[in-house]
Amino acid sequence: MKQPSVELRLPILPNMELIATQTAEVISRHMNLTDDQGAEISMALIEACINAFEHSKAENNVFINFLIEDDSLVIKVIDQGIGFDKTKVEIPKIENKIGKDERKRGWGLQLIQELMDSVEFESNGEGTTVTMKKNIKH
Amino acid sequence: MKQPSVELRLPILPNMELIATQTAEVISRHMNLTDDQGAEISMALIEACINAFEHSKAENNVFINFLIEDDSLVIKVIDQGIGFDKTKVEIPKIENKIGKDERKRGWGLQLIQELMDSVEFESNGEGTTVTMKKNIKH
Amino acid sequence: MSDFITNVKENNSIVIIETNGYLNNVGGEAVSTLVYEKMAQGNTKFLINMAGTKIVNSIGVSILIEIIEKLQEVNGKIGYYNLAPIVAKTFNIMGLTKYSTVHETEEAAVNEL
Amino acid sequence: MSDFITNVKENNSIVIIETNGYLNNVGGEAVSTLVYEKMAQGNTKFLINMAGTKIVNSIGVSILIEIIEKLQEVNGKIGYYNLAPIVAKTFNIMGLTKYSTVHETEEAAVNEL
Ligand SMILES: Nc1ncnc2c1ncn2[C@@H]1O[C@H](COP(=O)(O)OP(=O)(O)O)[C@@H](O)[C@H]1O
Ligand SMILES: Nc1ncnc2c1ncn2[C@@H]1O[C@H](COP(=O)(O)OP(=O)(O)O)[C@@H](O)[C@H]1O
Repeated sequence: MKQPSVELRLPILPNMELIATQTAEVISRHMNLTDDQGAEISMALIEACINAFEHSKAENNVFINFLIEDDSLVIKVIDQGIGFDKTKVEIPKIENKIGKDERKRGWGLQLIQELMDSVEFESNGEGTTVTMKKNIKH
Repeated sequence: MKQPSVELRLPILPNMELIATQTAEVISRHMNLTDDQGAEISMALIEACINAFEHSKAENNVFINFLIEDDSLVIKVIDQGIGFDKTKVEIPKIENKIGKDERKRGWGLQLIQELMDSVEFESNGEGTTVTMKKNIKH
Repeated sequence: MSDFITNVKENNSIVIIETNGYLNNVGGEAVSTLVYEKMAQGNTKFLINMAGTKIVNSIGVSILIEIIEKLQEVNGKIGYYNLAPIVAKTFNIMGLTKYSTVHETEEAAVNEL
Repeated sequence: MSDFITNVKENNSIVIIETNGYLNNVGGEAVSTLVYEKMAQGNTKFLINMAGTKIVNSIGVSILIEIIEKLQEVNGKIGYYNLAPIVAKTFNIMGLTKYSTVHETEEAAVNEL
Protein backbone atom coordinates (compact mmCIF):
# COMPACT_ATOMS: atom_id res chain seq x y z
CA MET A 1 0.00 0.00 0.00
CA LYS A 2 1.12 3.52 -0.74
CA GLN A 3 2.43 5.28 2.38
CA PRO A 4 0.08 8.02 3.57
CA SER A 5 1.19 11.60 3.09
CA VAL A 6 0.02 15.07 4.00
CA GLU A 7 0.63 18.09 1.78
CA LEU A 8 0.47 21.76 2.65
CA ARG A 9 0.69 24.82 0.45
CA LEU A 10 1.34 27.90 2.56
CA PRO A 11 1.31 31.55 1.57
CA ILE A 12 4.27 33.70 2.62
CA LEU A 13 2.70 35.53 5.55
CA PRO A 14 3.81 36.03 9.16
CA ASN A 15 3.59 32.92 11.38
CA MET A 16 2.30 30.58 8.65
CA GLU A 17 5.10 28.21 9.71
CA LEU A 18 2.85 27.44 12.69
CA ILE A 19 0.47 25.61 10.32
CA ALA A 20 3.39 23.33 9.50
CA THR A 21 4.27 22.74 13.16
CA GLN A 22 0.67 22.07 14.15
CA THR A 23 0.40 19.59 11.29
CA ALA A 24 3.62 17.94 12.42
CA GLU A 25 2.20 17.59 15.92
CA VAL A 26 -0.97 15.84 14.74
CA ILE A 27 1.14 13.50 12.59
CA SER A 28 3.63 12.90 15.42
CA ARG A 29 0.80 11.83 17.70
CA HIS A 30 -0.64 9.63 14.95
CA MET A 31 2.78 7.97 14.64
CA ASN A 32 3.15 7.63 18.42
CA LEU A 33 6.33 9.69 18.48
CA THR A 34 7.50 11.00 21.84
CA ASP A 35 6.78 14.61 22.82
CA ASP A 36 10.49 15.35 22.49
CA GLN A 37 10.65 13.94 18.97
CA GLY A 38 7.54 15.92 18.03
CA ALA A 39 9.06 19.13 19.40
CA GLU A 40 12.36 18.55 17.56
CA ILE A 41 10.52 18.02 14.29
CA SER A 42 8.47 21.18 14.84
CA MET A 43 11.55 23.26 15.58
CA ALA A 44 13.39 21.99 12.48
CA LEU A 45 10.30 22.64 10.41
CA ILE A 46 10.00 26.22 11.67
CA GLU A 47 13.56 26.90 10.58
CA ALA A 48 13.11 25.36 7.14
CA CYS A 49 9.87 27.31 6.62
CA ILE A 50 11.21 30.68 7.71
CA ASN A 51 14.21 30.19 5.42
CA ALA A 52 11.87 29.53 2.52
CA PHE A 53 9.76 32.56 3.49
CA GLU A 54 12.67 34.92 4.14
CA HIS A 55 15.51 33.96 1.83
CA SER A 56 14.05 32.24 -1.20
CA LYS A 57 12.51 35.42 -2.64
CA ALA A 58 9.79 33.15 -4.00
CA GLU A 59 6.74 35.11 -5.13
CA ASN A 60 4.36 33.00 -3.12
CA ASN A 61 3.60 29.57 -1.72
CA VAL A 62 5.86 27.19 0.09
CA PHE A 63 5.04 23.49 -0.20
CA ILE A 64 5.47 21.04 2.63
CA ASN A 65 5.08 17.30 2.26
CA PHE A 66 4.97 14.84 5.13
CA LEU A 67 5.58 11.20 4.22
CA ILE A 68 4.49 8.78 6.92
CA GLU A 69 6.82 5.79 6.57
CA ASP A 70 6.85 2.69 8.77
CA ASP A 71 10.10 3.59 10.45
CA SER A 72 10.46 7.30 9.79
CA LEU A 73 8.75 10.59 9.10
CA VAL A 74 10.15 12.33 6.03
CA ILE A 75 9.39 16.02 5.53
CA LYS A 76 10.11 18.05 2.42
CA VAL A 77 10.01 21.86 2.46
CA ILE A 78 9.96 23.17 -1.08
CA ASP A 79 10.24 26.72 -2.37
CA GLN A 80 10.43 27.97 -5.94
CA GLY A 81 12.85 30.75 -5.14
CA ILE A 82 16.40 31.78 -6.01
CA GLY A 83 18.22 28.86 -4.38
CA PHE A 84 21.57 28.98 -2.57
CA ASP A 85 24.88 27.17 -2.29
CA LYS A 86 24.89 25.26 0.98
CA THR A 87 28.69 24.71 0.84
CA LYS A 88 29.18 28.49 1.10
CA VAL A 89 27.19 28.78 4.33
CA GLU A 90 29.50 29.03 7.32
CA ILE A 91 28.89 26.95 10.43
CA PRO A 92 27.84 29.46 13.10
CA LYS A 93 29.76 29.81 16.37
CA ILE A 94 28.53 32.03 19.17
CA GLU A 95 32.17 32.92 20.07
CA ASN A 96 32.50 34.58 16.67
CA LYS A 97 29.32 36.56 17.16
CA ILE A 98 29.32 37.95 20.69
CA GLY A 99 31.39 41.10 20.99
CA LYS A 100 32.23 40.91 17.26
CA ASP A 101 30.72 42.63 14.28
CA GLU A 102 29.29 39.38 12.92
CA ARG A 103 25.55 39.15 12.30
CA LYS A 104 23.90 37.31 15.20
CA ARG A 105 21.71 35.30 12.83
CA GLY A 106 22.65 32.19 10.83
CA TRP A 107 21.47 29.30 13.02
CA GLY A 108 18.63 27.78 11.02
CA LEU A 109 20.49 25.18 8.96
CA GLN A 110 22.57 24.20 11.99
CA LEU A 111 19.46 23.63 14.10
CA ILE A 112 17.79 21.57 11.38
CA GLN A 113 20.87 19.37 11.14
CA GLU A 114 21.17 18.88 14.90
CA LEU A 115 17.49 18.15 15.47
CA MET A 116 16.78 15.74 12.60
CA ASP A 117 18.35 12.35 11.85
CA SER A 118 19.21 13.20 8.27
CA VAL A 119 18.90 16.30 6.11
CA GLU A 120 19.45 16.85 2.39
CA PHE A 121 19.43 20.07 0.39
CA GLU A 122 18.71 20.30 -3.31
CA SER A 123 18.96 23.85 -4.54
CA ASN A 124 19.36 25.65 -7.84
CA GLY A 125 18.09 28.76 -9.60
CA GLU A 126 14.58 27.32 -9.59
CA GLY A 127 14.28 26.78 -5.91
CA THR A 128 15.23 24.75 -2.87
CA THR A 129 14.01 21.46 -1.47
CA VAL A 130 15.02 20.56 2.07
CA THR A 131 14.36 16.88 2.84
CA MET A 132 14.59 15.99 6.48
CA LYS A 133 13.98 12.73 8.23
CA LYS A 134 13.26 11.61 11.77
CA ASN A 135 13.78 7.92 12.45
CA ILE A 136 11.33 6.16 14.70
CA LYS A 137 12.68 3.85 17.33
CA HIS A 138 10.24 0.99 17.81
CA MET B 1 -3.24 41.35 -5.52
CA LYS B 2 -4.31 37.74 -5.39
CA GLN B 3 -5.86 36.82 -2.05
CA PRO B 4 -3.66 34.49 -0.02
CA SER B 5 -4.76 30.89 0.34
CA VAL B 6 -3.69 27.78 2.20
CA GLU B 7 -4.18 24.29 0.79
CA LEU B 8 -4.11 20.97 2.58
CA ARG B 9 -4.19 17.45 1.22
CA LEU B 10 -5.04 15.00 4.00
CA PRO B 11 -4.97 11.21 3.97
CA ILE B 12 -8.03 9.39 5.32
CA LEU B 13 -6.71 8.38 8.73
CA PRO B 14 -8.09 8.82 12.25
CA ASN B 15 -8.01 12.39 13.60
CA MET B 16 -6.50 13.96 10.47
CA GLU B 17 -9.34 16.50 10.67
CA LEU B 18 -7.31 18.03 13.52
CA ILE B 19 -4.76 19.22 10.96
CA ALA B 20 -7.57 21.17 9.37
CA THR B 21 -8.73 22.67 12.67
CA GLN B 22 -5.21 23.60 13.72
CA THR B 23 -4.69 25.27 10.37
CA ALA B 24 -7.98 27.13 10.76
CA GLU B 25 -6.82 28.37 14.16
CA VAL B 26 -3.55 29.79 12.82
CA ILE B 27 -5.46 31.49 9.99
CA SER B 28 -8.16 32.78 12.37
CA ARG B 29 -5.50 34.41 14.52
CA HIS B 30 -3.82 35.84 11.42
CA MET B 31 -7.18 37.36 10.42
CA ASN B 32 -7.86 38.63 13.96
CA LEU B 33 -11.06 36.63 14.28
CA THR B 34 -12.49 36.22 17.78
CA ASP B 35 -11.89 32.98 19.70
CA ASP B 36 -15.58 32.14 19.27
CA GLN B 37 -15.44 32.60 15.51
CA GLY B 38 -12.30 30.48 15.35
CA ALA B 39 -13.95 27.70 17.37
CA GLU B 40 -17.08 27.77 15.19
CA ILE B 41 -14.99 27.48 12.05
CA SER B 42 -13.02 24.57 13.56
CA MET B 43 -16.19 22.72 14.55
CA ALA B 44 -17.77 23.14 11.10
CA LEU B 45 -14.52 22.00 9.51
CA ILE B 46 -14.36 18.88 11.67
CA GLU B 47 -17.84 17.90 10.51
CA ALA B 48 -17.10 18.51 6.83
CA CYS B 49 -13.85 16.53 7.09
CA ILE B 50 -15.31 13.54 8.90
CA ASN B 51 -18.12 13.40 6.32
CA ALA B 52 -15.56 13.32 3.54
CA PHE B 53 -13.57 10.66 5.42
CA GLU B 54 -16.54 8.52 6.43
CA HIS B 55 -19.19 8.84 3.73
CA SER B 56 -17.46 9.73 0.49
CA LYS B 57 -15.88 6.29 0.02
CA ALA B 58 -13.02 8.16 -1.63
CA GLU B 59 -9.89 6.02 -1.97
CA ASN B 60 -7.67 8.59 -0.41
CA ASN B 61 -6.99 12.27 0.12
CA VAL B 62 -9.34 15.01 1.08
CA PHE B 63 -8.46 18.53 -0.08
CA ILE B 64 -9.08 21.61 2.00
CA ASN B 65 -8.64 25.15 0.70
CA PHE B 66 -8.72 28.25 2.85
CA LEU B 67 -9.21 31.53 1.00
CA ILE B 68 -8.29 34.57 3.07
CA GLU B 69 -10.56 37.35 1.78
CA ASP B 70 -10.73 40.91 3.09
CA ASP B 71 -14.12 40.45 4.68
CA SER B 72 -14.45 36.69 4.98
CA LEU B 73 -12.74 33.34 5.29
CA VAL B 74 -13.93 30.87 2.66
CA ILE B 75 -13.17 27.17 3.20
CA LYS B 76 -13.67 24.40 0.66
CA VAL B 77 -13.62 20.74 1.68
CA ILE B 78 -13.31 18.56 -1.39
CA ASP B 79 -13.52 14.80 -1.75
CA GLN B 80 -13.45 12.68 -4.87
CA GLY B 81 -15.98 10.17 -3.58
CA ILE B 82 -19.46 8.94 -4.45
CA GLY B 83 -21.35 12.15 -3.73
CA PHE B 84 -24.84 12.47 -2.22
CA ASP B 85 -28.13 14.27 -2.69
CA LYS B 86 -28.38 16.95 -0.06
CA THR B 87 -32.14 17.40 -0.62
CA LYS B 88 -32.70 13.81 0.55
CA VAL B 89 -30.95 14.38 3.90
CA GLU B 90 -33.51 14.90 6.67
CA ILE B 91 -33.10 17.70 9.17
CA PRO B 92 -32.31 15.96 12.46
CA LYS B 93 -34.48 16.45 15.56
CA ILE B 94 -33.50 15.03 18.92
CA GLU B 95 -37.20 14.36 19.73
CA ASN B 96 -37.28 11.87 16.84
CA LYS B 97 -34.17 10.12 18.07
CA ILE B 98 -34.47 9.68 21.83
CA GLY B 99 -36.58 6.68 22.76
CA LYS B 100 -37.10 5.90 19.05
CA ASP B 101 -35.37 3.49 16.74
CA GLU B 102 -33.83 6.31 14.72
CA ARG B 103 -30.07 6.41 14.36
CA LYS B 104 -28.64 8.95 16.81
CA ARG B 105 -26.23 10.31 14.18
CA GLY B 106 -27.00 12.78 11.39
CA TRP B 107 -25.94 16.14 12.87
CA GLY B 108 -22.95 17.13 10.77
CA LEU B 109 -24.60 19.12 7.98
CA GLN B 110 -26.91 20.82 10.47
CA LEU B 111 -23.97 21.92 12.61
CA ILE B 112 -22.07 23.24 9.60
CA GLN B 113 -25.08 25.28 8.56
CA GLU B 114 -25.66 26.72 12.02
CA LEU B 115 -22.04 27.58 12.68
CA MET B 116 -21.08 29.19 9.35
CA ASP B 117 -22.54 32.27 7.65
CA SER B 118 -23.12 30.52 4.34
CA VAL B 119 -22.69 26.97 3.08
CA GLU B 120 -22.96 25.48 -0.41
CA PHE B 121 -22.82 21.85 -1.51
CA GLU B 122 -21.83 20.68 -4.95
CA SER B 123 -22.02 16.95 -5.26
CA ASN B 124 -22.18 14.37 -8.01
CA GLY B 125 -20.82 10.91 -8.79
CA GLU B 126 -17.30 12.35 -8.88
CA GLY B 127 -17.29 13.81 -5.44
CA THR B 128 -18.43 16.53 -3.12
CA THR B 129 -17.29 20.09 -2.51
CA VAL B 130 -18.56 21.86 0.58
CA THR B 131 -17.93 25.62 0.44
CA MET B 132 -18.42 27.41 3.70
CA LYS B 133 -17.90 31.02 4.59
CA LYS B 134 -17.45 33.00 7.78
CA ASN B 135 -17.97 36.74 7.45
CA ILE B 136 -15.69 39.04 9.35
CA LYS B 137 -17.23 41.93 11.20
CA HIS B 138 -14.83 44.86 11.12
CA MET C 1 -8.97 4.06 32.13
CA SER C 2 -8.80 5.48 28.61
CA ASP C 3 -6.71 8.52 27.71
CA PHE C 4 -9.93 10.46 27.30
CA ILE C 5 -11.18 9.78 30.83
CA THR C 6 -8.72 11.22 33.32
CA ASN C 7 -10.66 10.75 36.56
CA VAL C 8 -13.79 9.10 37.95
CA LYS C 9 -15.15 9.82 41.42
CA GLU C 10 -18.44 9.86 43.29
CA ASN C 11 -19.97 12.84 45.05
CA ASN C 12 -23.35 12.51 46.75
CA SER C 13 -23.96 9.22 44.85
CA ILE C 14 -23.39 11.01 41.53
CA VAL C 15 -20.67 9.51 39.31
CA ILE C 16 -18.41 12.34 38.13
CA ILE C 17 -16.32 11.68 35.02
CA GLU C 18 -13.48 14.03 34.10
CA THR C 19 -12.45 14.09 30.44
CA ASN C 20 -9.47 15.40 28.54
CA GLY C 21 -9.01 16.01 24.82
CA TYR C 22 -11.08 15.40 21.72
CA LEU C 23 -14.58 13.94 22.19
CA ASN C 24 -14.71 11.82 19.02
CA ASN C 25 -15.99 8.25 18.54
CA VAL C 26 -13.17 6.86 20.70
CA GLY C 27 -13.76 9.36 23.51
CA GLY C 28 -17.53 8.88 23.32
CA GLU C 29 -17.19 5.12 23.57
CA ALA C 30 -14.88 5.41 26.55
CA VAL C 31 -17.60 7.41 28.33
CA SER C 32 -20.48 5.10 27.31
CA THR C 33 -18.57 1.98 28.36
CA LEU C 34 -17.94 3.49 31.77
CA VAL C 35 -21.51 4.76 32.20
CA TYR C 36 -23.03 1.40 31.25
CA GLU C 37 -20.73 -0.40 33.70
CA LYS C 38 -21.76 1.97 36.48
CA MET C 39 -25.45 1.62 35.51
CA ALA C 40 -25.08 -2.15 35.81
CA GLN C 41 -23.85 -1.50 39.37
CA GLY C 42 -26.97 0.57 40.09
CA ASN C 43 -25.78 4.14 39.47
CA THR C 44 -28.29 6.45 37.77
CA LYS C 45 -26.81 9.95 38.07
CA PHE C 46 -23.81 11.09 36.07
CA LEU C 47 -21.89 14.31 35.57
CA ILE C 48 -19.13 15.01 33.08
CA ASN C 49 -16.49 17.61 33.89
CA MET C 50 -15.48 18.72 30.39
CA ALA C 51 -12.91 21.39 31.33
CA GLY C 52 -10.24 19.48 29.41
CA THR C 53 -12.36 18.95 26.29
CA LYS C 54 -12.17 21.98 24.03
CA ILE C 55 -13.14 20.11 20.91
CA VAL C 56 -15.83 17.56 20.00
CA ASN C 57 -17.34 16.00 16.90
CA SER C 58 -20.93 15.02 16.23
CA ILE C 59 -20.09 11.31 16.37
CA GLY C 60 -18.81 11.66 19.93
CA VAL C 61 -21.79 13.80 20.97
CA SER C 62 -24.26 11.35 19.38
CA ILE C 63 -22.89 8.73 21.77
CA LEU C 64 -23.97 11.04 24.62
CA ILE C 65 -27.47 10.94 23.06
CA GLU C 66 -27.35 7.15 23.27
CA ILE C 67 -26.42 7.45 26.93
CA ILE C 68 -29.31 9.87 27.58
CA GLU C 69 -31.69 7.35 25.99
CA LYS C 70 -30.41 4.45 28.11
CA LEU C 71 -30.63 6.58 31.26
CA GLN C 72 -34.28 7.46 30.54
CA GLU C 73 -35.12 3.76 30.90
CA VAL C 74 -33.99 3.83 34.54
CA ASN C 75 -35.11 7.40 35.33
CA GLY C 76 -31.46 8.38 35.40
CA LYS C 77 -29.87 11.75 34.65
CA ILE C 78 -26.76 13.14 33.07
CA GLY C 79 -25.32 16.65 33.24
CA TYR C 80 -22.16 18.48 32.20
CA TYR C 81 -20.08 21.33 33.60
CA ASN C 82 -17.06 23.42 32.65
CA LEU C 83 -18.05 23.45 28.97
CA ALA C 84 -16.05 25.43 26.44
CA PRO C 85 -18.37 27.89 24.62
CA ILE C 86 -18.25 25.93 21.34
CA VAL C 87 -19.12 22.70 23.17
CA ALA C 88 -22.09 24.38 24.88
CA LYS C 89 -23.18 25.76 21.50
CA THR C 90 -22.93 22.31 19.88
CA PHE C 91 -24.99 20.74 22.70
CA ASN C 92 -27.61 23.46 22.11
CA ILE C 93 -27.77 23.00 18.36
CA MET C 94 -28.10 19.24 18.74
CA GLY C 95 -30.76 19.63 21.43
CA LEU C 96 -28.95 17.74 24.20
CA THR C 97 -29.92 20.57 26.53
CA LYS C 98 -33.57 19.46 26.24
CA TYR C 99 -32.77 16.08 27.81
CA SER C 100 -29.74 16.78 29.97
CA THR C 101 -28.35 19.72 31.88
CA VAL C 102 -25.44 22.13 31.66
CA HIS C 103 -24.03 23.56 34.89
CA GLU C 104 -21.43 26.15 35.75
CA THR C 105 -19.40 24.38 38.43
CA GLU C 106 -19.17 21.00 40.14
CA GLU C 107 -20.88 22.40 43.22
CA ALA C 108 -23.78 23.78 41.19
CA ALA C 109 -23.99 20.57 39.17
CA VAL C 110 -24.14 18.34 42.25
CA ASN C 111 -26.86 20.54 43.80
CA GLU C 112 -28.91 20.96 40.66
CA LEU C 113 -28.82 17.49 39.05
CA MET D 1 3.11 45.70 27.19
CA SER D 2 3.23 43.44 24.12
CA ASP D 3 1.19 40.24 23.86
CA PHE D 4 4.43 38.30 24.23
CA ILE D 5 5.42 39.87 27.56
CA THR D 6 2.75 39.11 30.14
CA ASN D 7 4.42 40.40 33.28
CA VAL D 8 7.45 42.39 34.45
CA LYS D 9 8.53 42.59 38.07
CA GLU D 10 11.65 43.09 40.16
CA ASN D 11 13.02 40.67 42.74
CA ASN D 12 16.25 41.47 44.54
CA SER D 13 17.02 44.16 41.91
CA ILE D 14 16.71 41.58 39.14
CA VAL D 15 14.19 42.43 36.40
CA ILE D 16 12.00 39.35 35.80
CA ILE D 17 10.18 39.18 32.48
CA GLU D 18 7.40 36.63 31.96
CA THR D 19 6.66 35.63 28.39
CA ASN D 20 3.82 33.84 26.65
CA GLY D 21 3.66 32.29 23.19
CA TYR D 22 5.96 32.12 20.20
CA LEU D 23 9.44 33.70 20.57
CA ASN D 24 9.83 34.94 16.98
CA ASN D 25 11.18 38.27 15.70
CA VAL D 26 8.22 40.14 17.21
CA GLY D 27 8.54 38.45 20.60
CA GLY D 28 12.32 38.90 20.60
CA GLU D 29 12.00 42.60 19.84
CA ALA D 30 9.46 43.06 22.61
CA VAL D 31 12.02 41.62 25.05
CA SER D 32 14.98 43.60 23.70
CA THR D 33 13.04 46.89 23.75
CA LEU D 34 12.12 46.29 27.38
CA VAL D 35 15.63 45.21 28.41
CA TYR D 36 17.26 48.24 26.74
CA GLU D 37 14.79 50.57 28.47
CA LYS D 38 15.58 49.00 31.83
CA MET D 39 19.33 49.15 31.11
CA ALA D 40 18.98 52.86 30.41
CA GLN D 41 17.47 53.12 33.89
CA GLY D 42 20.49 51.34 35.38
CA ASN D 43 19.32 47.70 35.59
CA THR D 44 21.94 45.10 34.73
CA LYS D 45 20.42 41.76 35.80
CA PHE D 46 17.57 40.11 33.93
CA LEU D 47 15.66 36.84 34.13
CA ILE D 48 13.10 35.50 31.69
CA ASN D 49 10.38 33.15 32.91
CA MET D 50 9.64 31.17 29.76
CA ALA D 51 6.99 28.81 31.14
CA GLY D 52 4.48 30.12 28.58
CA THR D 53 6.85 29.86 25.61
CA LYS D 54 6.82 26.35 24.20
CA ILE D 55 8.07 27.38 20.80
CA VAL D 56 10.83 29.64 19.48
CA ASN D 57 12.59 30.37 16.21
CA SER D 58 16.22 31.20 15.60
CA ILE D 59 15.40 34.80 14.71
CA GLY D 60 13.85 35.35 18.14
CA VAL D 61 16.72 33.60 19.92
CA SER D 62 19.33 35.59 17.97
CA ILE D 63 17.79 38.72 19.48
CA LEU D 64 18.64 37.24 22.90
CA ILE D 65 22.24 36.96 21.64
CA GLU D 66 22.15 40.70 20.87
CA ILE D 67 20.93 41.33 24.40
CA ILE D 68 23.75 39.19 25.87
CA GLU D 69 26.25 41.23 23.89
CA LYS D 70 24.84 44.56 25.08
CA LEU D 71 24.78 43.32 28.67
CA GLN D 72 28.47 42.34 28.50
CA GLU D 73 29.32 46.02 27.96
CA VAL D 74 27.88 46.86 31.40
CA ASN D 75 28.91 43.64 33.16
CA GLY D 76 25.27 42.64 33.20
CA LYS D 77 23.72 39.18 33.22
CA ILE D 78 20.72 37.38 31.80
CA GLY D 79 19.24 34.02 32.75
CA TYR D 80 16.15 31.94 31.97
CA TYR D 81 13.95 29.53 33.87
CA ASN D 82 11.00 27.22 33.26
CA LEU D 83 12.28 26.28 29.80
CA ALA D 84 10.47 23.69 27.70
CA PRO D 85 12.90 20.87 26.76
CA ILE D 86 13.05 21.92 23.09
CA VAL D 87 13.80 25.52 24.10
CA ALA D 88 16.61 24.37 26.41
CA LYS D 89 17.96 22.20 23.59
CA THR D 90 17.86 25.10 21.14
CA PHE D 91 19.71 27.36 23.60
CA ASN D 92 22.34 24.62 23.94
CA ILE D 93 22.79 24.10 20.22
CA MET D 94 23.13 27.85 19.65
CA GLY D 95 25.56 28.19 22.56
CA LEU D 96 23.58 30.70 24.60
CA THR D 97 24.34 28.58 27.64
CA LYS D 98 28.01 29.63 27.37
CA TYR D 99 27.12 33.30 27.94
CA SER D 100 23.92 33.12 29.97
CA THR D 101 22.36 30.75 32.47
CA VAL D 102 19.44 28.33 32.64
CA HIS D 103 17.77 27.76 36.01
CA GLU D 104 15.06 25.44 37.29
CA THR D 105 12.85 27.81 39.27
CA GLU D 106 12.52 31.52 40.02
CA GLU D 107 13.98 30.97 43.48
CA ALA D 108 17.02 29.14 42.11
CA ALA D 109 17.39 31.73 39.36
CA VAL D 110 17.34 34.69 41.76
CA ASN D 111 19.90 32.99 44.04
CA GLU D 112 22.20 31.80 41.28
CA LEU D 113 22.26 34.74 38.85
N1 LIG E 1 15.34 28.27 1.11
C1 LIG E 1 16.42 29.08 0.92
N2 LIG E 1 16.50 29.83 -0.20
C2 LIG E 1 17.56 30.64 -0.39
N3 LIG E 1 18.57 30.78 0.50
C3 LIG E 1 18.54 30.07 1.64
C4 LIG E 1 17.47 29.18 1.91
N4 LIG E 1 17.72 28.60 3.11
C5 LIG E 1 18.87 29.09 3.57
N5 LIG E 1 19.41 29.99 2.68
C6 LIG E 1 20.68 30.72 2.81
O1 LIG E 1 21.44 30.12 3.85
C7 LIG E 1 21.79 31.08 4.85
C8 LIG E 1 21.83 30.44 6.22
O2 LIG E 1 20.53 30.09 6.64
P1 LIG E 1 20.23 29.82 8.16
O3 LIG E 1 21.27 28.91 8.69
O4 LIG E 1 18.83 29.33 8.26
O5 LIG E 1 20.38 31.20 8.90
P2 LIG E 1 19.61 32.60 8.72
O6 LIG E 1 18.29 32.31 8.09
O7 LIG E 1 19.50 33.14 10.07
O8 LIG E 1 20.51 33.42 7.82
C9 LIG E 1 20.76 32.19 4.71
O9 LIG E 1 21.22 33.41 5.19
C10 LIG E 1 20.50 32.18 3.20
O10 LIG E 1 21.48 32.93 2.55
N1 LIG F 1 -18.90 14.14 1.61
C1 LIG F 1 -19.95 13.31 1.57
N2 LIG F 1 -19.98 12.29 0.66
C2 LIG F 1 -21.02 11.43 0.61
N3 LIG F 1 -22.11 11.50 1.42
C3 LIG F 1 -22.16 12.50 2.34
C4 LIG F 1 -21.09 13.44 2.46
N4 LIG F 1 -21.43 14.31 3.45
C5 LIG F 1 -22.62 13.92 3.92
N5 LIG F 1 -23.08 12.83 3.26
C6 LIG F 1 -24.39 12.16 3.47
O1 LIG F 1 -25.23 12.99 4.25
C7 LIG F 1 -25.64 12.32 5.43
C8 LIG F 1 -25.79 13.28 6.58
O2 LIG F 1 -24.52 13.73 6.99
P1 LIG F 1 -24.32 14.40 8.40
O3 LIG F 1 -25.41 15.41 8.61
O4 LIG F 1 -22.96 14.91 8.48
O5 LIG F 1 -24.57 13.25 9.47
P2 LIG F 1 -23.79 11.86 9.69
O6 LIG F 1 -22.43 12.00 9.13
O7 LIG F 1 -23.81 11.68 11.16
O8 LIG F 1 -24.64 10.83 8.99
C9 LIG F 1 -24.62 11.22 5.66
O9 LIG F 1 -25.15 10.15 6.39
C10 LIG F 1 -24.25 10.84 4.24
O10 LIG F 1 -25.18 9.95 3.70
